[in-house]
Amino acid sequence: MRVNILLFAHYRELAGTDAVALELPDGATAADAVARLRAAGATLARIPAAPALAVNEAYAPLETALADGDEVALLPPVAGG
Amino acid sequence: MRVNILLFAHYRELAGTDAVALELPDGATAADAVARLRAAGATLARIPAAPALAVNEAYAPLETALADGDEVALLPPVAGG
Amino acid sequence: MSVHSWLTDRPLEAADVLARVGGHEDGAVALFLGTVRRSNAGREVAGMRYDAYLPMAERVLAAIAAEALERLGEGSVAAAHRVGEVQLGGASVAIAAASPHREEAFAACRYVIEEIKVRLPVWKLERYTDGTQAWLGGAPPPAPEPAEAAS
Amino acid sequence: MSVHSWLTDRPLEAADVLARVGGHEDGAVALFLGTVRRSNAGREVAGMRYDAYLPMAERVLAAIAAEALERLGEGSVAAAHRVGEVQLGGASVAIAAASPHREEAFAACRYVIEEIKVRLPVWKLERYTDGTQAWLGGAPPPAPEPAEAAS
Repeated sequence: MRVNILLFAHYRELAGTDAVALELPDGATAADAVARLRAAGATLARIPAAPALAVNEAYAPLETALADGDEVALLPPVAGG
Repeated sequence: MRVNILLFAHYRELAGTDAVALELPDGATAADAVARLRAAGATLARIPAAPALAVNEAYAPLETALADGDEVALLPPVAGG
Repeated sequence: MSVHSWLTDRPLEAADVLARVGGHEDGAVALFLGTVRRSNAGREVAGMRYDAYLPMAERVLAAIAAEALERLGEGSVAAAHRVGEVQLGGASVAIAAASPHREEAFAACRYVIEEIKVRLPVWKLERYTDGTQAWLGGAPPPAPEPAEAAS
Repeated sequence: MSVHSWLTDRPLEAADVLARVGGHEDGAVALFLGTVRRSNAGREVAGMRYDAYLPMAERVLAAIAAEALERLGEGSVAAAHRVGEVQLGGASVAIAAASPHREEAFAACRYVIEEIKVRLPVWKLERYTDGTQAWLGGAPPPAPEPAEAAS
């Protein structure tokens, strides 16, 4: 399956991009997507292993099972207000 | 001595006026001024015997000794805001 | 640090107090508006008339605002209260506080409105849609503080 | 009862949220403005850039405002948050709540700003007068609620 990873703020700078498409095996979780992304480059490895994340625009735990077409956003600590 | 009594809101309606000048003996207190005023008419007697009051624009207790020229304001329960 | 307070017989807007607080050192602004509402104790309100013991009310409001600023420590406070006729929906009181920190800004606004309710020599004559009117019962009189008592 | 929330890349004013709350049944309006301040952790700030995960931020802000209104019971809530560049002194967030009672109006404003700080997917890039900039450390990630977790 194919999922779209969105990156924001500091993580976006580490990735050098705001989105990455990943091909993952069926049954993959959000944690698997994060691990795959962190393995893809030295600066990407500086993204935390367990970041806050959202799946399809809602906060979701790392163990969330992904489905084809899911949008997974890696969220640095939020700083609104 | 002569003091000026100011009346507000409900008390003003009871008095039918917003100010009354009173001649009081030396040594009179604010309580004496209130008693004198309440004795001056049937509707005036409906002013409480121990109203909140201000002497010269500051809250003051009933036992405050008055001086010639003092301004004594009889204050119904306040209702600002 | 600045403090402004006043009573006015003109319509009062949030912008009047907001314009008098806040600076580049502040990160938070809190505002409170009290407005005349339609129903009170089951009766339909058309408007309100505010009477004040004006020179004393100016002193007391200035004292309250200064106390709020003192508690705030840094920042600014502005407080304004209406006298005269206020229509339904109109503001009777407007309070703004600016501070580097939001908790303090909220607390300053709260302090000013709570103190106004118990100390400000202002009275309201509520006017009803049936043409009657009544002076509203208010807060019990404050116990005079020694510092405030006349000599 | 009404609730409004939005993110905007245009300058934000108190009047924008105040215009969306309050009615003749309300007697109290509370407002909170967060503004960009000059100094933070000893550094001199020139401005701030707010980035957002926009569609999610719109959902989360709407949820926060709806929760505030639910707690309010009656009245109205409006909440707006900036994205993009905000100059020194400019508002990054504006929240207004109207209620028949002042405690509830203050509490609703407090609820919205506190929840924004921990839940709203927005980040700020602080720009300093020396030309440098830094992403501000923010709140720890919220624990996902069961109702919010993706299936």
